[in-house]
This record gives sequence, C-alpha cells and structure tokens, in this order.
Amino acid sequence: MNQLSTTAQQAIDEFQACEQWEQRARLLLQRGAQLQELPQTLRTEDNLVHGCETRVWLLLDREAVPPRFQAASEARLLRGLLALLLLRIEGLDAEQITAIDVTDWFAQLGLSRQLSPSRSNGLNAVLIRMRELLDNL
Amino acid sequence: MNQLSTTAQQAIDEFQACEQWEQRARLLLQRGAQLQELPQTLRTEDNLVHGCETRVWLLLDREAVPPRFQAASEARLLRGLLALLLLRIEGLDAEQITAIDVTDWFAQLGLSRQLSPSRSNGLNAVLIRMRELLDNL
Amino acid sequence: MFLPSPWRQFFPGILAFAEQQQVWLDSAATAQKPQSMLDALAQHYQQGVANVHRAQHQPGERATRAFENARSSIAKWLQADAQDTLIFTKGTTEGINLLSQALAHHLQAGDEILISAYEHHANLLPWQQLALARGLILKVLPMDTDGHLDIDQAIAQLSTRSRIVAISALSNVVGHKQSLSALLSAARKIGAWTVIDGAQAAVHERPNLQQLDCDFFVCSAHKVYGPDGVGLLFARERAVPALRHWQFGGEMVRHCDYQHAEFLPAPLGFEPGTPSTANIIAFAATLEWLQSLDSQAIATHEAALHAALLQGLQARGMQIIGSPNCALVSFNAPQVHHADLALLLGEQGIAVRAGHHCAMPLLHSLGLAGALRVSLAMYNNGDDLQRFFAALDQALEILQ
Amino acid sequence: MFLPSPWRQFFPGILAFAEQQQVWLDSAATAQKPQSMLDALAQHYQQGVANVHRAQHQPGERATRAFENARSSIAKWLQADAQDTLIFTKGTTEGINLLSQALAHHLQAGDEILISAYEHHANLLPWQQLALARGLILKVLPMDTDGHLDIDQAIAQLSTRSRIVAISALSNVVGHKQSLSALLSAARKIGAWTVIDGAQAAVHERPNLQQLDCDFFVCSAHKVYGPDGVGLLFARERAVPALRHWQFGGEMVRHCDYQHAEFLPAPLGFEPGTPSTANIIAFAATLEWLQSLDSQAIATHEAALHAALLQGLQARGMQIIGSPNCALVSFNAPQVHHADLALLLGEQGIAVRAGHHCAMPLLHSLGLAGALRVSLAMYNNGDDLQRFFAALDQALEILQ
Ligand SMILES: Cc1ncc(COP(=O)(O)O)c(C=O)c1O
Ligand SMILES: Cc1ncc(COP(=O)(O)O)c(C=O)c1O
Repeated sequence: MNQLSTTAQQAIDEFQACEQWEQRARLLLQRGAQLQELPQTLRTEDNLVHGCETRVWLLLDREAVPPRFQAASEARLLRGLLALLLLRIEGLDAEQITAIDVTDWFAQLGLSRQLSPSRSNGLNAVLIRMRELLDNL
Repeated sequence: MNQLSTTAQQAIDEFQACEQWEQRARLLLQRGAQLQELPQTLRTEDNLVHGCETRVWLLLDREAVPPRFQAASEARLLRGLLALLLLRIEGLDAEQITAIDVTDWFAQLGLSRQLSPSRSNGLNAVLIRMRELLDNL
Repeated sequence: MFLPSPWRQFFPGILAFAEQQQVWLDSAATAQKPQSMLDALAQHYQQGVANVHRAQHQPGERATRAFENARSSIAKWLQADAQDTLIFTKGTTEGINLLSQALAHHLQAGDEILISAYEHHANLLPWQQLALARGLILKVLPMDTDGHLDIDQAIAQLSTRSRIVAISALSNVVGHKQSLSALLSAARKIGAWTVIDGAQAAVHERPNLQQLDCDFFVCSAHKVYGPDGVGLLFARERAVPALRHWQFGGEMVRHCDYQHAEFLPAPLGFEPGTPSTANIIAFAATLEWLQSLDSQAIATHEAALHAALLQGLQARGMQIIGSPNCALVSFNAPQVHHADLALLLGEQGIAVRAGHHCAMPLLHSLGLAGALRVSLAMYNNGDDLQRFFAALDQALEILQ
Repeated sequence: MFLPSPWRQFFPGILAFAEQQQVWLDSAATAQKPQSMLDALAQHYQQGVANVHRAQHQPGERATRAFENARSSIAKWLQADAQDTLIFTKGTTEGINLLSQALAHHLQAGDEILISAYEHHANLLPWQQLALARGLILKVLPMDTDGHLDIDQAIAQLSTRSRIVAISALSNVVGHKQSLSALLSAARKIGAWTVIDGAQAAVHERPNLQQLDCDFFVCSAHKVYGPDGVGLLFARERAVPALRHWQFGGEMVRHCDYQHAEFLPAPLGFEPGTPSTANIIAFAATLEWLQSLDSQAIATHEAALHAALLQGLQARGMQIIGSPNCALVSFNAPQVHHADLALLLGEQGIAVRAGHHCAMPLLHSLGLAGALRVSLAMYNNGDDLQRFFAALDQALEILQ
C-alpha cells in the first residue's frame, strides 16, 4: 500500500463529507467534467474496453515515466469514476499501480457500489484492462 | 361399461379377499402361471411392446371373432397382470374393449399401483399397443 | 396515483424489496415469485425426491405422476391441443437453439430464415449462426414508424425459399403486442415453419395455441412468475416430425448398443438426462395459481399502470422508443446518457434496466447507444410509479 | 446392524419417507436434499430475485455477486485452479453434449473417441452420434473380470488418431472407483482430450481437480444433494480454448449486428440465456454445508454400509455384477427376473432401481436383461439395510 497523494486525500475528504447520494453524484459529475478530454482520433476500437455496456476508452502512454493512463467515457458519472481512478494512480509506477487496493479506494470514497460485479458499469473491466496494459509494458 | 364376466367377477372376489400384499403377489404369480405360453417363434421384434423395460410381447389374432389377444412376458408378476387384463377383455368385441375402464378394473383388484406411469412396468404401454392393434383391425 | 395491486401481497420478494426501499420495475428481465411457487418447490423437496419415468418404487411413481401432470397442466395453460407436444427446456434461449439445430437438416444453401428487426439476441443469434454455417439467408423484417413489425412488408418478403419465420409476439424493447396472424398464415401457405418467441408475451396474456397458428412456441418460466432454469417448447402435432434429435443421453433412448441407437419420439426423445423435476412441478403450480386469479382484472390493472407510465414519461418530454402498448416502455432523456440516468435511479432504489436489452442491432439501427426500460407486472402499483417518477425528476435535475 | 447416520436428521425427504415406511436406496439416481439446500433456495426467492451480470440496480448487483460467489465456491469445492473455468450446465448429460459439439470441429473422419464398456448412456450416446455423423471411430475399452476398466488394455488401445478419451470415474452399475491417472497421462501424452464423467463419483469423494489430470470434468447437482436442473462442466485452462461456442443468445455476446456476432470467452460465452440462478446459488450452499461436515466420518460410514450390503447379498447367494467397492451394488437373484424382485421390494416400501440403468450395452454384453441396484448415501443407516434384507428375503420366498 502506498501513501495517498495530497489530491487523493482531498478527494476522500470531499466525498466523505457528503451526507447524501445527491451530493456525491454532483461531486462525481464535477470530477468527470475535469477529466482530460480524449480526442476523437484516440477513441478507436482498439482502445475500447471490452466488457462494459457503456463505451469506455483506455490508453496507456508508453513513453511517459511513470506510466500515464488516459480514459474517456460517454457517460458523465462514469467519467467521474474514471477521474477518481486516475487520480489514485497518478505518479505511481507500474508495480505500485498493480499493488493498490482499488476496492479500498472506492470504499473510502463511499463509492463501493460502483465497483459492481455486473458488466453494465465498466469499472471492473477498466481495472482488468489497466492490468493488461501494464503487463504488456 | 360392460357387465363383468363370471370369471372376471371371481378374480375380483379373490383379489379383494387378500389382506396382505403377499397374498396378492402369490395370486398374481398363480394367474401368471396360467397364462397361455407364447411360442418362441412369436416372440419377435415386431410383437414386442415398446416402452417397457421388461420385455412384453403382444399379438392380436386377426382371424378370431371376437378379437383375441395373446401376451407374454419374461417377468412372472407382469405375466399375472397380463393374464388379468386378458381375462377382462375375453369375449368382448373391439369396440367394447376400447370402452372398458382398465384403471377401474385394476383398482377393483387392488392393483392400481401396477398401472404406474413409469416405463419400468409395461402395463400402460401394453394398453396403448392394444388400442393400436385394434385400430388397425 | 391510486393504483393498488391486490396481488402484491402474494409476492414475498416484492415485500422484501419494499422493506429495503427498492422498487422493482424490471420484471421483463425476470419476475418475482408468488408464495405458491415457493411452497410447491419446498413441498416437493421436503416430501422426498425421486427420478421420473424409470422406477418401480413408490417415490418414483409419485414423482413421475407429478411430473407428467405438470406437463399436462402446462399444456392446458397454453391451451394446446391434446395431440401437440410440450418439451421442457432450460428456457427460451435453449428452446430456440434446439429448434435451430433440430430443423437444420431441412435447410439448404440459399434457403431463407426470416426474423424481425426487434428480436432479442435469443431469437436472432441461433438463426444467424445457422445461416452463417450453412449459407442461408437471414432476412430481417423491417419495422414501421411506430416501431412495430410492418406486416405487409413482412408478407411481401416471403418467398419460395423461405423456410423459417421466427418472431417475438412482444418485443422486450418496444413493448408492443404484435398481431401476427396474417403473417403466420402467409408463412404457412408457402410451407415455412413458424416460431413464436413468447418470452415477453406469455406473462401478460395467457397463450392460446389453438388460436395462434404457429408451429412452435417458446417461453421461460422465470418471466412468468415461475422458477429459474425451466422453459418450454411447444410443438404442434404437424410440426413435431420435422424435429431431429439434438442431444443424447439417458431417458430418451428406445434401444442402443455401443455403435447404434434408436430414440424415443418427442417429448421424451428431446429431454435427455435427468429433468429439472422440482422446477417443472413448481412451474405448473405457479401457472395453476395464476389461473385461479381474475385474469381480466390483472390485464386491466397492468393496462392502467402502463398508461400512467407512458403518460408520465411523455409529460416529462422523454424520448420513447416506438409506440408501446403493453408491459413496458423504453426511453431516453434528451441529452442524457442512459447509464447516468440508470445509475442515479439505482442510487434511489429504482430497479429499471438500462443498456441494449440484448437487442444490440435494434438499438444500433435506431441510432441509440442504449435506453432505459421500465417494465411492469401484476404486483406493481401506483406507488411504484410515483416513486419512479420522483426519482426520475431528481436524477434529471442533477444531470441537467 | 447398528450403523446410525448422524446426518440423517438434516434430510427432510428421508424423514418424510420414513413416515411413509419408505426406504430410499436409490441415491445413485438422485439424492435427497439437506435442509440447508432448501433454506438457500427459499431465501433466495424470498428476498427478491434479479437477473445477473447486466443490471445497474442493487438487486441485480446482489444477484450477480451471489451468482459469481457461487461459481467461485463451487470451483473451490472442485479444488480447481484459479485459471480453470467452470461452466454451468443443466446436468452431466448437457455437459457431455456440450463437449461433443464444442470439440467437434477438431475431429476428422478416422479419428478415434475412446470410452469404457461401462459408460452411462450420457457418456456414450453423444460420442456415438458424433462418430456416426462424422465417420469417427468409437472404441470401447474393455473391462477385466472384476468389471473394472482394464487400464493396460485401455492404454494399449490409444493411437495417434485418438482425440478424446471419455470415462466415468465411478460406474453407476459396477460401483467401482477407477484409478484413472495412468490412462489420463497416457492420453495426454498423445494429445487426446480427456473427459471425466463424475456424475456418480462426485458425491462420494470430493473431486480434486488439481490431482485428477483431466481436461474436462462434468457432474450433476442433483446427485450431490443439490437442486434439480443444474450441473457443471469444469474445463482446465489449457483446454478452454479448444471449445467452440455451441449455443447462442443473450448474456454471451460481445458485440453483434444482424448478420454477424462476436462472443464472450468461457464461462459466459457458454452460458447463453438467463441462468438457473436460484439453483446455482442453492447448489453452492449445499456444497458449503457438505464441506462443513466431517468428510472422513462420512466416508467411513458409507464404507461400512457398503461392506454390510455386499456381505448380506453375498451371504444370500446373489449374483453380483463385478467387484464393487463404493456406493452401490448391482445384482440379480438366481433364476429370478429383476422386475419381479423389484416389484415385490417396491410393495414393501424399498426403493431400489431395477433395469438396465441407462447402460444397455453393458448389461447386454454381460448377458443380462437387467439387474437390481442398491445405492447408498450418507443418510442411509443400518436400519435401512436391515429392512432391505428382510424385504429381499420375503420377496425371494414368494418368488422361489
Ligand atoms: C455415470 C453417470 N453419468 C451420467 C449420468 C447422467 O446424469 P444426469 O441425468 O444428471 O444428466 C448419470 C446419472 O444417471 C450417471 O450415473
Ligand atoms: C423477447 C425475448 N426473447 C428471449 C429471451 C430470452 O429468455 P431466457 O433468457 O429466459 O432464455 C428474452 C429474455 O430476456 C426476451 O425478452
């Protein structure tokens, strides 16, 4: 387990302060809006994450050190979840990324339910794809 | 419904007098022993009744008036049941045979359970085959 | 919205959901079970089980009788003729796969299979894969502007090469009861086999297979308030001989040696292996219970719910798929991704379905990435709809 | 014969039979269910059902979690590797039919499939019919004088054309646990796929699929104290890619349009349609309960019952098929037709099986029209055997 970055800790504080789902939803939307746009040219079939009904694209910038992921989704709340995921792994190297406990991360944010085992929300599929991309580094 | 023949009525009296399954079983064995032997030459594939695990042969003598069935089985108790079935239809014409309530007949004998819906005991299959043979008369 | 359901009390699952503040509006996916189903299942297991069709012992005879009584009872529910055949399957999907395999030997390259544009994957993919394997032509019958099957166009598509016409009686996306009789008789006239996917329709109107002139009809127990893992394939007397044995094992053999075998005719010849006895018996019990209710009252109640649902969605400017007239409505909110809306409805305890509804090609042809679907059953009531609309308003407020 | 079963009390079916003076000695056909199974089933239905894998709502997530937990839990019971795959089926029969279809494209005319002489129809007919359709050779591996598979002979029969070796781990007629490891590794060496029919074996010894070096393993829940209508197909990691998709429908699609489709890999790609969720969850609960018991004590108890059964039959001069060492004994009384004996045992409330036991070719090759089979489970006790023997003596007295 690595230390949380300051921004990650801030996110936790922010989400934990929410008392209602509405506030959490609005925060998620805000986070999603801040996610860096992925240009249409990168929204390719190859970059599509299989296994989620909502389309999600995930790229690993292989040049960057430490590795840098980019992600996008058509759904705004999922975009928020992706932003939080990227926030958690920012600055970590491949090994560290593989080691982090994502379940715990979302639990701390009060978003455990979003790591659903079903395929509709692709967050689990995104995690699997991340590991694959890192394995092929 | 036709009147029961005297011999049929005797069978009912005999079986109804049984208080225990052993007595009924012994009576069945006796009845089976009295069933006319079917020569090996008639125990053909064609005369085999499909749908029972125990082999049963059934023939309709097309010349006889009224129609006359012959039956055989390797199992002795089933032979007894066949004998009782033939006893019930003895002397009846095709139409009368089709009209009789076989379930009721075996119920009166206290042998309802032997008309089982399963295929192991072929009595139900024998009935179906009888009707087929009569239909093709 | 005062639309109470007098039948709600019979569904423990619905009562449990209510305690958890969950509103079940996803019955088109799977329906909750009445207490009678649970009782039948428990009773069957508790009294001791036995295999059917084979045993000389009393438990075996009791099981066989119960099993075959269930078959007759379900056939009666279908209003089938005594000469027709009822084959038990795992569900609609297996029933259609069975047909696509058991009829395959009749088909030759260039022959046509016709389906509608709104078929569920279960009534698309088995035919599509058969077509790909055998060089057949899969014709997709178009919808009209209401999202209904265009019957005139459909009939015009029939040709002398048409061998199978396979259509849903009620689409799980559009929610529209199709009148199929003209198409069915046209198909029959040219000698094509007709297959009705009754997965969605069966629960909203008791099938009448003397009236519905198809060769085959399939549905799933779990969508008709019955247990999981059982379905049925009805085959009309005239069509049964067309079926070739498709799977092999115990219970379906007339005679065999190591190198050859002869099989029993349908239904047993198409039910290899130990059947799902307990579930089949519980399914029959479910349908018997269902028939003990006032079907007219249920239909009226469901229609009132459906009208209220449709009206509420229209009043809110939702984009509705087609012109649904039964059981369900699929829709999108303008400018809102269906997944966002579904997530916020989920947060509020509203169980509706979102996505492509196992009808990817349909959604794609409508230019949609997905849609939400609200589906109804006899246990739903006005409160359920009110809670749904409140949650919808709330979600839209957040998302807009 | 003092052999009490401490587990009898957990089986309501056995207790119900006892009240009706019925002795259940036909567990090889189907096993009675423990209360834990009934509870799991009832609880699942009562709390409200939902479809798995697809929904964004909480009931759907709960169902998905329970379903996939059941899969993991059953895989653990099988002692499978994390990389191996568990596919849910309707039962053993469907599992073997799946394999015979999903492997078919690898086979060419002249290739060989090997089975033993004692296979159940379920592990004979799918291969036989495939062989007939494709011009393959079905080799039947012989038994030795004890009615056991002759392993040396079996290995000698392997050739470079051998593609599939499919064998029961425990025959439902002979009741002998086969040691298969030598055959399995020889088959593997020449590149044949190995299939184990575990339908009878699984309930008497927990499978260990890390030790048993086969590619595929199948069994049925209903014979392992589980619910009706569920089975499993285990596929080892190395063998999974050999399987081609065999049935099509919802839940198994990656992407499709009207004319083409791409499918998910195993397991989901091999589980089209709505799964038998409730039954699968109840099956996992059954196995968890089973694992909470003292397996050594159960094995000892069953062995003691088996020894007493064998001894009693031998003492009465019964003609026993082979040298059974587990779970069941098949036999005939000299000069007595098995159907007569079965009928009189049935009259006395003894539930044993009589007939060909879905192994017609085996019985035929032994020159038998049929046989009786007494089979045991953990809930049987010395009393059951005593009642059986008393009834046997009585029946023989009448028949002799
Ligand atoms: C050895 C063996 N294989 C296969 C089967 C078939 O199992 P099921 O009928 O559950 O599919 C049985 C059950 O009778 C069996 O004993
Ligand atoms: C129209 C239609 N056909 C077929 C199916 C498949 O049914 P099952 O999954 O029970 O096999 C469904 C269910 O989703 C459906 O709605």
